[in-house]
Amino acid sequence: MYTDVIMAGFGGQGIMLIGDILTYAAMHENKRVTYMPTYGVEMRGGTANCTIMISDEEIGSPMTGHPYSVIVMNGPSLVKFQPKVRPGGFLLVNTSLVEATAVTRADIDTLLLPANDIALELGNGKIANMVALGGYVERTQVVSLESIKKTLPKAIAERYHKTLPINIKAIETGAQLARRG
Amino acid sequence: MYTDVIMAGFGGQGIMLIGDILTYAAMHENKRVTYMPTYGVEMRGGTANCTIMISDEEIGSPMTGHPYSVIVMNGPSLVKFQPKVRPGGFLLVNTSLVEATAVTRADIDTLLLPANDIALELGNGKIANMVALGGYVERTQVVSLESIKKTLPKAIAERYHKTLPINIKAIETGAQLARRG
Amino acid sequence: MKESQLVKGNVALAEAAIQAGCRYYFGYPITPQNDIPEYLSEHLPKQSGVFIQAESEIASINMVMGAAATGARAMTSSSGPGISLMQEAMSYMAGSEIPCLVVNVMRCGPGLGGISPTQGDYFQATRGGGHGDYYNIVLAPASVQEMFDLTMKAFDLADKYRNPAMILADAILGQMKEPAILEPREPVRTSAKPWAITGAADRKPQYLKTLYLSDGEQEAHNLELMRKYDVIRDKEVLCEAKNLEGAELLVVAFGTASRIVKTAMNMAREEGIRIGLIRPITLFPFPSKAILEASEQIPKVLVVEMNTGQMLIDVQVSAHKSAGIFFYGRPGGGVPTPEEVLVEIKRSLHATAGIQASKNSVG
Amino acid sequence: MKESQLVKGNVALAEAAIQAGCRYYFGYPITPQNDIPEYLSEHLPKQSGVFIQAESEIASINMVMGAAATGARAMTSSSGPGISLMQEAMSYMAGSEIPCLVVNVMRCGPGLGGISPTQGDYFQATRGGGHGDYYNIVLAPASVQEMFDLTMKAFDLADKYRNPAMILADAILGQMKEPAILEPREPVRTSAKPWAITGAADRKPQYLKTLYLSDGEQEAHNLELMRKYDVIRDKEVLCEAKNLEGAELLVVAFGTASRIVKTAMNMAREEGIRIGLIRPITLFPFPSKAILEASEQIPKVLVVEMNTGQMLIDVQVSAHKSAGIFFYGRPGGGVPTPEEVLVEIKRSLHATAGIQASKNSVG
Amino acid sequence: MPQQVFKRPRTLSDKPTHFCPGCTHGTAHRLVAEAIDHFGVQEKTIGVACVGCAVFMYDYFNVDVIEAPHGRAPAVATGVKRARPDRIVFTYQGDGDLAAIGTSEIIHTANRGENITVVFVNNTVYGMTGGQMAPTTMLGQQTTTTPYGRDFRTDGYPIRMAEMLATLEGVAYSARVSLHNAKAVLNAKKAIRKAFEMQVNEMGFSLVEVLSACHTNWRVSPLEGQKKVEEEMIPYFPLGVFKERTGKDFL
Amino acid sequence: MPQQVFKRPRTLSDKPTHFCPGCTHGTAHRLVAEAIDHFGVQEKTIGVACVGCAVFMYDYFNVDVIEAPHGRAPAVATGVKRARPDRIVFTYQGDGDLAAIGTSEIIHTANRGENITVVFVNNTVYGMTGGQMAPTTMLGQQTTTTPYGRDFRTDGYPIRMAEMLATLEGVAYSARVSLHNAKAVLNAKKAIRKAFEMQVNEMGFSLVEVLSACHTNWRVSPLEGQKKVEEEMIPYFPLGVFKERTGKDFL
Amino acid sequence: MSSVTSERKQTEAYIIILEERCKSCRFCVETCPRECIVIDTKINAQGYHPAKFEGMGKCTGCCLCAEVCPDTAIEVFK
Amino acid sequence: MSSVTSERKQTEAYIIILEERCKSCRFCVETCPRECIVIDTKINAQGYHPAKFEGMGKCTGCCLCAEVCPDTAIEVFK
Ligand SMILES: Cc1ncc(C[n+]2csc(CCOP(=O)(O)OP(=O)(O)O)c2C)c(N)n1
Ligand SMILES: Cc1ncc(C[n+]2csc(CCOP(=O)(O)OP(=O)(O)O)c2C)c(N)n1
Ligand code: SF4
Ligand code: SF4
Ligand code: SF4
Ligand code: SF4
Ligand code: SF4
Ligand code: SF4
Ligand SMILES: [Mg+2]
Ligand SMILES: [Mg+2]
Repeated sequence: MYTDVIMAGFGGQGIMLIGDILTYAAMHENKRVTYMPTYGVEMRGGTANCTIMISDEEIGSPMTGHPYSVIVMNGPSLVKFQPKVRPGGFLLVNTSLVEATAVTRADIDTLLLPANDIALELGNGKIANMVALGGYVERTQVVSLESIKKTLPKAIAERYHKTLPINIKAIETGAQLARRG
Repeated sequence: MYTDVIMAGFGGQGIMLIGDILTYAAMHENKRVTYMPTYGVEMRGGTANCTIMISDEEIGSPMTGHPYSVIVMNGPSLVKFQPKVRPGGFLLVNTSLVEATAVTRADIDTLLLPANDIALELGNGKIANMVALGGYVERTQVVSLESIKKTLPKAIAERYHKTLPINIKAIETGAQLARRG
Repeated sequence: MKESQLVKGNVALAEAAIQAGCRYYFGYPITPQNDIPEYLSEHLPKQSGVFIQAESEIASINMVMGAAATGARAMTSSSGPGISLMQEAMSYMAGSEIPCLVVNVMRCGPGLGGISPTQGDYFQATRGGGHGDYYNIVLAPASVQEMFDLTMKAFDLADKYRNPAMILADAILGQMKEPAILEPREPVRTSAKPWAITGAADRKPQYLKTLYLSDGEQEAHNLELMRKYDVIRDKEVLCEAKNLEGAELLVVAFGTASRIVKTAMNMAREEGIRIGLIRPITLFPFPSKAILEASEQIPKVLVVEMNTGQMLIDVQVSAHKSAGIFFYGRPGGGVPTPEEVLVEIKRSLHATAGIQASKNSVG
Repeated sequence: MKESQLVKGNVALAEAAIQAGCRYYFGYPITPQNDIPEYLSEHLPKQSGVFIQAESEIASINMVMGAAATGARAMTSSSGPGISLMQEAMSYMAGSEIPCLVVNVMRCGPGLGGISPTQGDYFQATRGGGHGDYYNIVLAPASVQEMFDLTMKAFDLADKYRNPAMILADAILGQMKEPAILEPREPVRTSAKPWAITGAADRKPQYLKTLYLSDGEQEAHNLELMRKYDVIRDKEVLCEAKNLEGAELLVVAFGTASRIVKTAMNMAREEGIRIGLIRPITLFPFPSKAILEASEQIPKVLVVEMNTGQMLIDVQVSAHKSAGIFFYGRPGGGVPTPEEVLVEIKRSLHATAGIQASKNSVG
Repeated sequence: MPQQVFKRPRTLSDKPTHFCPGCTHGTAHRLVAEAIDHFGVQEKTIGVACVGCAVFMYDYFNVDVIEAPHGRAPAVATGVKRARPDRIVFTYQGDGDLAAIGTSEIIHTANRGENITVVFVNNTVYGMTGGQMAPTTMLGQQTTTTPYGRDFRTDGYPIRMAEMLATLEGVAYSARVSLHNAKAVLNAKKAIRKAFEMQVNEMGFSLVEVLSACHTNWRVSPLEGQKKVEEEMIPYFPLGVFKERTGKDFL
Repeated sequence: MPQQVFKRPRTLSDKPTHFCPGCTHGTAHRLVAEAIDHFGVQEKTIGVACVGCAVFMYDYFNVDVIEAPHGRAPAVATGVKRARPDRIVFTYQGDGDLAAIGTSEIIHTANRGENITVVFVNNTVYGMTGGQMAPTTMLGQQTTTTPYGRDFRTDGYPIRMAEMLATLEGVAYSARVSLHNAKAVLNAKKAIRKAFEMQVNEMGFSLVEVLSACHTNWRVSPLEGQKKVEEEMIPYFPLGVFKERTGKDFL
Repeated sequence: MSSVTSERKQTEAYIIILEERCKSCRFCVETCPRECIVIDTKINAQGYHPAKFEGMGKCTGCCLCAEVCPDTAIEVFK
Repeated sequence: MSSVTSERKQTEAYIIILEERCKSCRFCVETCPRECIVIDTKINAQGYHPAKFEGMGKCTGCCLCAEVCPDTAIEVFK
């Protein structure tokens, strides 16, 4: 078993956090993992993204030009990453910030989620990332939702643990919509 | 034709100057020449020396560990250079500042000149170097005394040209003593 | 044994320094290694250690020199431009035989360059870098675990040989998170340092210096250093050899490039192509012997680097005369993909033996 | 034609700079090259030029960068420790393609070292020196006349390729006096510099920079630089070849070492031994082809350097596979004597072909 | 018909900046561009970019620009100005750039009285690299490398560069301004203009230290950042003119 | 029976120095050794040698010594002192070393208030390398790189380091003394002792600038050199104490 | 240009906010003495809620908003 | 140690000049208030004419000569 995913959006959208959560969940399922974030000036003003690889065997390159999956949280990220998804791969797009019409690849599985709107509905605009994570995990089944929930406290700093319930809620909502979508 | 000479003494004894003079004289006689002085911190407090090579052909290395001739103007220089003179070579020692008994090489030609004393006799303690130069040129015949005198004005800065006569006098005296010696 | 943790390469390295007994860090911020000073500024004070953010890289490395001269383990970390600024002092430390650790999480050059992963500082790291005849001990990790392990090793080697050691990493290794066990593999060696400058109580005053002005002194010193480097070459080579048996092609790659090669090797295996890998872990000393021996058996060698061909020359000099040597490199933050490497593997296999070193750089 | 003058190497170099149209000198004192700033501080003002003694080598090279960025010919000079401090900025200049001249009158290292003649900075000079993938154009004079001639040449090459050029000399070449003709061999080329930063009148604003952050930009830039270096390698190699015809042994040596070799060659000739010499005049680009061709004919190659073996590796990679390669070097200001070189010549001739590279260093 | 009374200065390009929202680097850029416009010297101005958040100067100023290595802008500017004394040369540097790694270059450039203008943006941190301590970080201030707050015993004291440089003979003008509100901006505008005027009149080295918020790294909102500048920075870094040469009395 | 009332301090080795005749580096060395003797700290003193005529410090002081790269002695001393705060650490630097290439290091070391002592010998030239201009060269002074005399328009102004450093918070003691006659030497002795006392009492950074002749490079006799110090240097570089911390008021 | 008077009379002055440049720092909002500026609910392409001019008739053209705008997103007309 | 009095009485004080250390700078000669020191005509091994004490009975042991000697070539006894 091997898969990878690139998650991308504005700095501040919590991209790195959902990357971390996925990585912990995969570790929990005894997979080998690598997690590669963007860093440095790239983060300022521009987009932030991270690449996660999950495998049963030793992982070679921790970066890829042809990801199996991509989560796109804003417009610039769609421009950058839509063309890179492997044929047959998976693309999740946050249509709250991205024009759905810009999603043009027909050779891949796509999931359009208005993540910010959903988040706002759930009462916290900042958890759009969790909505997306839920959608991704549900659709790809790369790890179980159970593992995600179990390892969530590891990835989220302790002082924010009071937000765990709302985060779980968002993940579940994302997953639910993915099942429907 | 090829020869070389190392001239050595205290900084301030005018070693570099007589090296320059010899080099100019050799150039005047259409020889190839190189002139290599000591430099930098080596000059401070310690001894100063220079190496001159004179040849009819292209000169390779401008330094030598086995000089044909050495002019020694002070004690430390004798210690350093006496052992290096090539067998059959020539060693000129300023016995005004060096114990004559320290001159021990028997396999070379030696000339002992109390250069400072002679210079004082000539009325200028600073021209001991010229006395030594005269002795060296006379004994080795590497260039003619004529060439030395002719090129002297080139090597000595113009503002000192009034000292030319006394310098020439010192060179001649050295040469004379070398003839006798 | 400690549990395996998900940790950033830079953090694993910083934690290794603490566990290796390093209590003195002096550094100046630069991407992509800022996690190192940030981690240490938080954790060193808890260990009664000293963290100083110096006013520059030059000050940093000279503070390292001062602290290390007292016998303490000391380090700095930086990237390209900052490492260039440290060359004078690193030359001094090699000359006065003061051990230390310098970490270079490489960024692109020349100049300010980008911060993408790259390996363009191989020459600088392995050729001394500063002026004069000397070498750094250079270790090239290829995983977060090795960021930890080799950092501990680097302190040991530095002390053992009284020589600067360098970790040569890149942004992937620094920024990537992987599970790693942050615990020493072997107990930390702490050696007596009678040469240290600690104040002349109960012994004669002593000094550490690099100025040699009397006849032959400097040369004697240089030759002594050379003898030391020869011992290091003899005793301290580390490399990973993989699938050499029966391979048609030998790939040589270090650090991040070697990981990409591994992915490409798997892809090749699936196509029935047998590839061997030598991954130099020490870049100085270079695993010349391993490469010579492997290339006696394997007729073709492909060097893969994230630069325009720097380790290449060491492979050329090391490999058996009969081996055909090929090169694939991408400089300036261009990370070769496993697919590209596979193409080069095939190209090398099909090329006639005549080509000695073809620089194929895909833009 | 001007008369031949007895002149110090450093002075010949400084005078060449003036004659090459260089009007901007920025430098910091260091032995054994102080005659250069001293001469220029006296003579540049007479030419309406600018001489600034900077507060450091770092300031010097950055001032050079600024002046050269306006299209003017500019230079600095230094030695070992100072040159090490310039590596960051030299990397920037290579990256932003700003031509300049940097003179390194080498001193011993590592560290402060001695000031005797030595060649320990070959690696630093020829491998870029600073961080990242780049090269300096490196010229190695071997006489006072060449201190003059190659300095003029260096300015031309720097401008032609928009790249830093370096004169790599040593204390003998800098301090020695020899007769020399201080007159250009060819007319000084002055090229238009449309890239120069002069103020944006009558054109769009432009810039010189080295920071490349968007995808692939830095890599493309690096590859472009590499193509430039390939052109330089192709077109600008200079070397002196002597007595290759029928030689039993090929000696490769540059700068001062080559002069000592010449004396040894004469001594050998007197003993009936036929020695050929290749003296690289450009160290980058290296005369690989000349060495390959010569070593196809001459079965043995002896490399003589005043270091512990740095150019050696370039000869090893260049020479024909069948050639046996030997090395003789003295580091740290130990100047090999012609007699010693002769001994090594004989030793190489008698050695079995099996030895690839024996480092013989006589203390 | 209403006329446009405030517009982008010619010298400022219309490329959107990469600065964080509310980062007053943007304001400082504009004021510099206005000064250049004011003296009508755009076509003969050469900018020297530092390494820091302002490194992309070449994207934002419609003048020729050369990028200097971190901290070395004053030395690069010296080279430029010596080669082209008829040009207007300025550097734009951060506090890490000017007061840490570039200490030596700024002091000696000032001391030589180089006829250049330095715009020095003091935001108490290394903005570009993620908010590490700068020489101007306030005592007690938490940064990514002073997690327990800056402690003078380990980290030294915040340096007042404008004052220190004012003590050097070569300096014609040294002032500190701020950008925390409209009035401050208007004062800053005057000071920056004055600094360029000094250069235009060949009076020697001029410097304006501009207090600026880096709220991203201070981890506050842009407005809170402005408040911190006013309430915390200004008391330690007083605004004012520390030196102003009036005649060519330096000759 | 007469008793010996003046003798070589224990901390000064009896190796003859390489200094030129009449070079007051020798005197400064002795005064430092006397101060170390005075506080009885020879066995725990670590010297940091600079590059300059004083580079051979390890030959002359009976203490442990580490050689620093040119200009970097304060940084090296910082490393030493941080690792061994119980040791007495001093640097001994020339004006090229401290005020030119080492500007950044001295300023930031002073600013951090490192508890070390700096002996700074200002002889207005680069002695070791043959008399080139230093940052402290007097206006009009001829050196091997200012053959027409130092001109502030090209070369800047002589920098007064003791005064500039005194402006930094971290500095506990900053003074300028001279060695041009016996009285000056006795004053210098006091200042150097005071500087070490500051360190012994953990008061922070202390510096003594020592005016010194380099008659070799000034091309005058030793006695003329002393006169020049008195008549030309002191008027520009006034003697005195520019900062003296009295209590531990820095805490 | 007429000088700004303190009297609150109807003016013709107005500003134009270059929406795509705006990063929503609120400086203009806080600065405007006539409270002519608010933050919009919409999001621009950069992902920010841009400032919006709502001061027709109130605005004096004093330019203070423009002076404090770090992104030169405001043009003032009078 | 008795304190130095200004009265010119015979004293027992004297100095020893370590001849081989002396570099003939003349500082002691110029400094001695009692003119006890002269420069010798002989040359030492370093090549200098060393200073010579000629002040027996004059010397007060004031140490000024020693204080100014850059080469620590003077020992004072009193
Ligand atoms: C030699 C070198 N060291 C370090 C860096 C990394 N670096 C880039 S910008 C910067 C500091 C930026 O801070 P500042 O100068 O205050 O500017 P700001 O971003 O705060 O405006 C540093 C340390 C570098 N590029 N080069
Ligand atoms: C990096 C570097 N640059 C230059 C030098 C050459 N150098 C040696 S000593 C010195 C200056 C000496 O002057 P100063 O510090 O005033 O000491 P002094 O000899 O006058 O006592 C210089 C420039 C060096 N050793 N290292
Ligand atoms: S990091 Fe700070 S200085 Fe840099 S752009 Fe953002 S707010 Fe401005
Ligand atoms: S050169 Fe000057 S500083 Fe150096 S020892 Fe001689 S007189 Fe003293
Ligand atoms: S110009 Fe003045 S009144 Fe008009 S919106 Fe701007 S700040 Fe308000
Ligand atoms: S000041 Fe400018 S960037 Fe800030 S909210 Fe107003 S218009 Fe937008
Ligand atoms: S001790 Fe005083 S009186 Fe005696 S010789 Fe010395 S200076 Fe003269
Ligand atoms: S002061 Fe010292 S060195 Fe100078 S002459 Fe007197 S004894 Fe000699
Ligand atoms: Mg800043
Ligand atoms: Mg000095």
